[in-house]
Amino acid sequence: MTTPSTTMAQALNSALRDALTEDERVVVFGEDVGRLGGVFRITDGLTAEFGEDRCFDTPLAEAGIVGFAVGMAMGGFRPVVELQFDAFAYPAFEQIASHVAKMRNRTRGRVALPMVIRIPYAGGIGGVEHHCDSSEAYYAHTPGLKVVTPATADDAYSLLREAIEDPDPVIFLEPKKLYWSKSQVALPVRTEPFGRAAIRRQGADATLVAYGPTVPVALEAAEAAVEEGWDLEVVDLRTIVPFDDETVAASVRRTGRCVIVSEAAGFAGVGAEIAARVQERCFHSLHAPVLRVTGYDIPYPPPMLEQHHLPNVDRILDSLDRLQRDDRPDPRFLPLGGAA
Amino acid sequence: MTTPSTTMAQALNSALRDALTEDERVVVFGEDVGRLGGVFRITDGLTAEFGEDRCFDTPLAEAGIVGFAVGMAMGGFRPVVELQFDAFAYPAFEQIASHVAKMRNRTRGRVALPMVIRIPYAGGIGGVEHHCDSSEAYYAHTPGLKVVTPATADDAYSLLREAIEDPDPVIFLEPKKLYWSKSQVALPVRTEPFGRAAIRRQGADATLVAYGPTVPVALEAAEAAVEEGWDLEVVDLRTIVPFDDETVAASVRRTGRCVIVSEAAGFAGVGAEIAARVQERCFHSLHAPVLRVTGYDIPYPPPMLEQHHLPNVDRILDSLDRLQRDDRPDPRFLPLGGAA
Amino acid sequence: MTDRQHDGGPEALLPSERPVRFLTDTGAAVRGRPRYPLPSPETLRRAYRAMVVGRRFDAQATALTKQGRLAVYPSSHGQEACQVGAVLALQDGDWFFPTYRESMALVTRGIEPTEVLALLRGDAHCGYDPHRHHVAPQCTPLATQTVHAAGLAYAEQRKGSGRIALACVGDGATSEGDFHEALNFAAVFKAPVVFLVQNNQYAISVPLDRQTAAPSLAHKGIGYGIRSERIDGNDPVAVLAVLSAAAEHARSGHGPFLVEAHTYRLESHTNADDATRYRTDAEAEEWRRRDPIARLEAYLRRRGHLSDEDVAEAATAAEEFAARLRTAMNAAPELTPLGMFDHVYDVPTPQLDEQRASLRSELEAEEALT
Amino acid sequence: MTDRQHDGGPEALLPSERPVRFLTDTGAAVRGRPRYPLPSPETLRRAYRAMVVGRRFDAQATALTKQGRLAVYPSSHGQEACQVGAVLALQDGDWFFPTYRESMALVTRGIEPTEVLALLRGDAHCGYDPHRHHVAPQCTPLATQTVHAAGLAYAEQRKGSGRIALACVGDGATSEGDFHEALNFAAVFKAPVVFLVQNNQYAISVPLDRQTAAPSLAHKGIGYGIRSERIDGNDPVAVLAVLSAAAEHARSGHGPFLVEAHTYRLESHTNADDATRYRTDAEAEEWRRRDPIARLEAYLRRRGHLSDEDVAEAATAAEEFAARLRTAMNAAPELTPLGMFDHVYDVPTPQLDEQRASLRSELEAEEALT
Ligand SMILES: Cc1ncc(C[n+]2csc(CCOP(=O)(O)OP(=O)(O)O)c2C)c(N)n1
Ligand SMILES: Cc1ncc(C[n+]2csc(CCOP(=O)(O)OP(=O)(O)O)c2C)c(N)n1
Ligand SMILES: [Mg+2]
Ligand SMILES: [Mg+2]
Repeated sequence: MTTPSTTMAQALNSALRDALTEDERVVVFGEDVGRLGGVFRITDGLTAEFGEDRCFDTPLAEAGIVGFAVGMAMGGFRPVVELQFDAFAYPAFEQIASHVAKMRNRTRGRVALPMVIRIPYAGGIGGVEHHCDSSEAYYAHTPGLKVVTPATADDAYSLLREAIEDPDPVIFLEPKKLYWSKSQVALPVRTEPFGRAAIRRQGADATLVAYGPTVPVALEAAEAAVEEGWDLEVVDLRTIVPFDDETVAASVRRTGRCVIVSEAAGFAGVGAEIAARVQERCFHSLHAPVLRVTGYDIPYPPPMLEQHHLPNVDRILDSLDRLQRDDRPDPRFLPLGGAA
Repeated sequence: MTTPSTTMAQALNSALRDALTEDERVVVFGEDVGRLGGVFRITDGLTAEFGEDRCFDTPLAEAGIVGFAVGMAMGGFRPVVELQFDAFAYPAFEQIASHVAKMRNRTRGRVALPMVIRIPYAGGIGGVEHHCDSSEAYYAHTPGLKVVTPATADDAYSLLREAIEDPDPVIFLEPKKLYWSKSQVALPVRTEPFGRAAIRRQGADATLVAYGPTVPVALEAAEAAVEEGWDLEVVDLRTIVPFDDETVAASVRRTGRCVIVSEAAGFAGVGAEIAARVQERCFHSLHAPVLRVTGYDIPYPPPMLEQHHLPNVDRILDSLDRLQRDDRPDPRFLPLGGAA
Repeated sequence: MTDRQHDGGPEALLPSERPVRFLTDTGAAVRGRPRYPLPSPETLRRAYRAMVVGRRFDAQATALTKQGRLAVYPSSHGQEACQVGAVLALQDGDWFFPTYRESMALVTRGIEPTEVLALLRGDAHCGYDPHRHHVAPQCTPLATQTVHAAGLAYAEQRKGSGRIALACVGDGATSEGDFHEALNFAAVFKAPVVFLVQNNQYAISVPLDRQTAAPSLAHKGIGYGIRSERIDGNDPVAVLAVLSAAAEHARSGHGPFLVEAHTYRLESHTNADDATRYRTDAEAEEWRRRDPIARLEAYLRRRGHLSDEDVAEAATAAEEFAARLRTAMNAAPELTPLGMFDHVYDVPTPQLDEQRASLRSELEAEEALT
Repeated sequence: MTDRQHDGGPEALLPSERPVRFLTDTGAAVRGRPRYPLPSPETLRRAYRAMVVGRRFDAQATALTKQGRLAVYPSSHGQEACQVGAVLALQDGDWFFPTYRESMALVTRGIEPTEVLALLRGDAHCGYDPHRHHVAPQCTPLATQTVHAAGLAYAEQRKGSGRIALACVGDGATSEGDFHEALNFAAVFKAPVVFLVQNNQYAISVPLDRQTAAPSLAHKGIGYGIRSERIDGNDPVAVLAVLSAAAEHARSGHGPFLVEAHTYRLESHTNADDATRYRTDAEAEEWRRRDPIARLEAYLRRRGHLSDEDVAEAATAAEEFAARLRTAMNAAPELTPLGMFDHVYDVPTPQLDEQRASLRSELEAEEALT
């Protein structure tokens, strides 16, 4: 029995289909998600299969979509909405920050909002401006939201199913450039739950922490680094909120070094949070500062320049040079001093 | 000659008045800024003095206010708009993130947007929900915006004047709870320019980094810490973007320890960025991890509970205990090992 | 309900040429055949009593701010007809979406006044159980709740519950983009929702003519294909008649309905505001003459539907209500700082558990000291 | 301009009962006295030529996507009357606020096609100088630029420049909150701005009846106190007549004007879209019969305003335009990666200088390798 090859887009489509089948409270809506099946075809065929009542187009207004979902969730449905691109979620920011994130807390648990906001995000597909933003930090900084971003097809399926089943609102960030990446997955599949990072590659010398679109880049860099004598561990966060301190800290305590790889502008991004947490928790195990390889602090550049903006293998390898392996005794041959 | 006592609110009002007087391109608008003088009276008297054309009320719509300001700035004016409270800036988020922040870059310098978005922000005044958010991270993470927050009356005046004169858009965050704090200032005054942090108190044992509403708390904590044998330095960032790496890093290299004090929810906040930068730049000078004293990762609580949420002197003092002064030789009496 | 609504032509969506009123300023019946059915005397008597109690409640709440028992209070004094009419036009299971100004409506709905006032006292963001009362949390981000109302109404329609939603919004809030999106979603999905704009002439200090250049706020409906009406919002009979018709319109599958009620807030925006900065006493005086309670009392008395005893009973009930409120608000609310960490998520994250534990030790340390 | 606009009654703000048209589908003059002045033959001849060139430009741009010279192209084939009419209705100093679909309008305005296409080729966010052409950057976040147009028009009014602004927006984008806020700000401030809604029946795949339940999009105007009109957007005479009247209305201090033009995009949303998924060929065929170029040609020829030579000249000009574009787009654009750090701020922050330096060494290292 060979496992079929599945793209992340197909896995997401299956997750929606299976959720719609299993739970009649689930409704899918947004711009162009109906007949067209979404501009990325993630909702392809759902209207045909489940009818207009379960998967439908809305007027073109993102605050409206999210606010309408809030109302439907209060009324017992489980809305899964699509906002078409990262920057086109911004019109819904007030609804997300002031209502979606806060409803459970402000009603002391009486009004829950089980809803999923799917957002195709980040760059690398030659999109024009406003179509490539890495907006995860805005959501991750807003208490009350869960923030999820898959890097593999099986996680895409499993995390989306879990997001839909979750009693809390979930911002589900789909790395656009991974939509068409294929892997061998037999669906349905359930991977680890929210809040557990995955070690995608084991290594002893340094930990690369990545999530969503940068996971494959980090893995590629780890392979390339072998030649330079580095044995790198790669951690895929999977969920930014809740954050898996345990896995990340354990890895860095083991390796003594950490580089975070993330596409977003670095300043005050999620990468900063990871760096801050890692040094708080692993200070005495660290042989070098925690470094970040991120997008620059610039508006996302035009398509023809994006390759220069995005974290790539070379840039990750360069960061290893700054991990000061040489100006200190090689930690692999010494007991770690003062490890926490 | 005694210097008069001035509140931050008065200093801001004077800054607006002086800017309106000196530059006829300056216009002030927003909700209730006209006849009422703003809910915090920051624009008090401006309509009476300069007329409806220079300071006026708008319809109640924040995206409209910011977008209208974009158009007026394109047309040669220098709009200074007020968004009434932190969470009520969120409806304008798309305009801010997708246009205000990006216009200069996307037009390759051809369209500048000299405009100021004033936002009374943060808590500590017993405001109900949605009136107390610390929203600086959203802006600081968005390249193209300058993010400024004064902690003293003279800075309030000087930074606001500079913001209005600046060729770039400035998010000007006014710590509500400091509006009525008084100090001896002779206006007009010009303090240090954007991008320079101020050392508000010199000390040798550890650096407290604060900005806006937490600066007075940090100073109070530093005084209280004397009793416990700590000589603390207090850095006031003044501008979050541009960030003054030089002053902050120099301070931490000197003291070897750093605690960041900020009101916002900690996760992926500006405090995380500061921690990440400090450990990147001062790793070999650090005797303990960089710590953060921040708001919790919860929606801002109801007024009667806010005292438990906000960083306070005790919590800062507690953090000092975690700076491991005792499990290591006291750095004040030893040369710093491996200082960068 | 008039025939006009199903006439076909788009003009049928426009509001009446003049605000609908059943009563003159002094409570006489307006001449001419009314275009909406007259509410029953029983309903009007209920409305009278609720307005008397509501006004007393409101005055008491304002007094509580002066004693420091309430942090802030946005009064709806002057808007009693709308506050009470909006609630009485609904059935029990229907949903009500209030703003911060609807405290009077919420007590009319039967929610405990202390629960209603929790937000403004400062001990909780929302003191009542929205699902129990079918009342959304009082909403401060303007117009945002109108979209929720559209979504909830659509959900009820999908469930076939026969329930509708009514969303309150102020004149100022109609300028927000969310109001536009709410009207549009409601219309496109034919959601059974009534939008009630209480046009009290001001958004804090900003008068209506700075808010809109439209002939009326009710003229916005046609741009969404929504049937609209404008009413004298200080005429309790008109409020009840039109809102009942609007509710019936929504309930019977005709989609949303927009009502603009002309009214006036007699107090400042909240106790923290100073209305003398932006309007004259004379203006308020004029509106005081259109007092909804006096008008309804005169009307009902004239028709023999209200006796001296009824009036006295309402006054007594109002005093008792206020007294109970005073007592209840004298008790300090129970505060549980550690509760801040509850309900951020269904199950707290490990990080929240850490933070909770750290606050717990702080509190224990403090306790040990005292 | 008709008298109707200054009539007083709010209904004067409503659009005509049927979309204004001067030409039948085949280009005959419509009977009856037109309510807007007829554009001059000279203007119509200019429009004809610009549409012919514009359509050829558009076809060439679509072809360039197939050759990989353009990353993406949203065609305005079918919308030539609006694209050209909107620009010709303006004076030189007036401001134009386009969406991503207005490439044809921008070349009509005289901007170099390579500059127009920079966004879609992917070498720059905006290839032209907005201040030089008085054309805002092509805008993708829907409806956001309508607010800018209101602000800019108000700025021009304040400066007494006599200039106006015209903002383009699609049928779908009218659902966004920003559109509502733009109309309202424009009306309240009496800003001289014309809003042109090109209702091409679809927002990507979503048809108009999912977008609105209104009698027409032009019926939105009255809700803001804005004079509104709807037109046959494939009738170049109607487009020019009504937009010129609208511009004159704005310029002469009467405030904003809203025009809804009924038209159709004959291609998919962009070359990346597949319109067969959501609409039929038959529908497109019907619209092809209302071809704006053929209609105007027929009309002008019949009146003797257009000769065979004129038609041939336009065709030649169009071919030359396309040829020049092909050549220009064959040259690879000059790319300066380090330029990414320019213009984030007027003066780069120290952090950006650091980041720039680090990219510079990367690039130098790469160069050294090759
Ligand atoms: C999005 C948003 N912007 C601004 C505010 C601040 N604010 C609170 S009430 C108010 C005026 C509202 O006026 P209106 O809608 O007429 O309601 P009223 O208070 O008159 O009942 C303003 C500006 C807010 N609460 N929400
Ligand atoms: C705020 C925002 N949301 C979503 C999108 C994605 N999007 C691009 S074009 C489009 C459809 C626009 O339709 P319409 O306004 O009718 O203009 P048309 O493309 O038909 O000219 C959508 C949904 C966007 N660009 N901006
Ligand atoms: Mg009002
Ligand atoms: Mg369209």
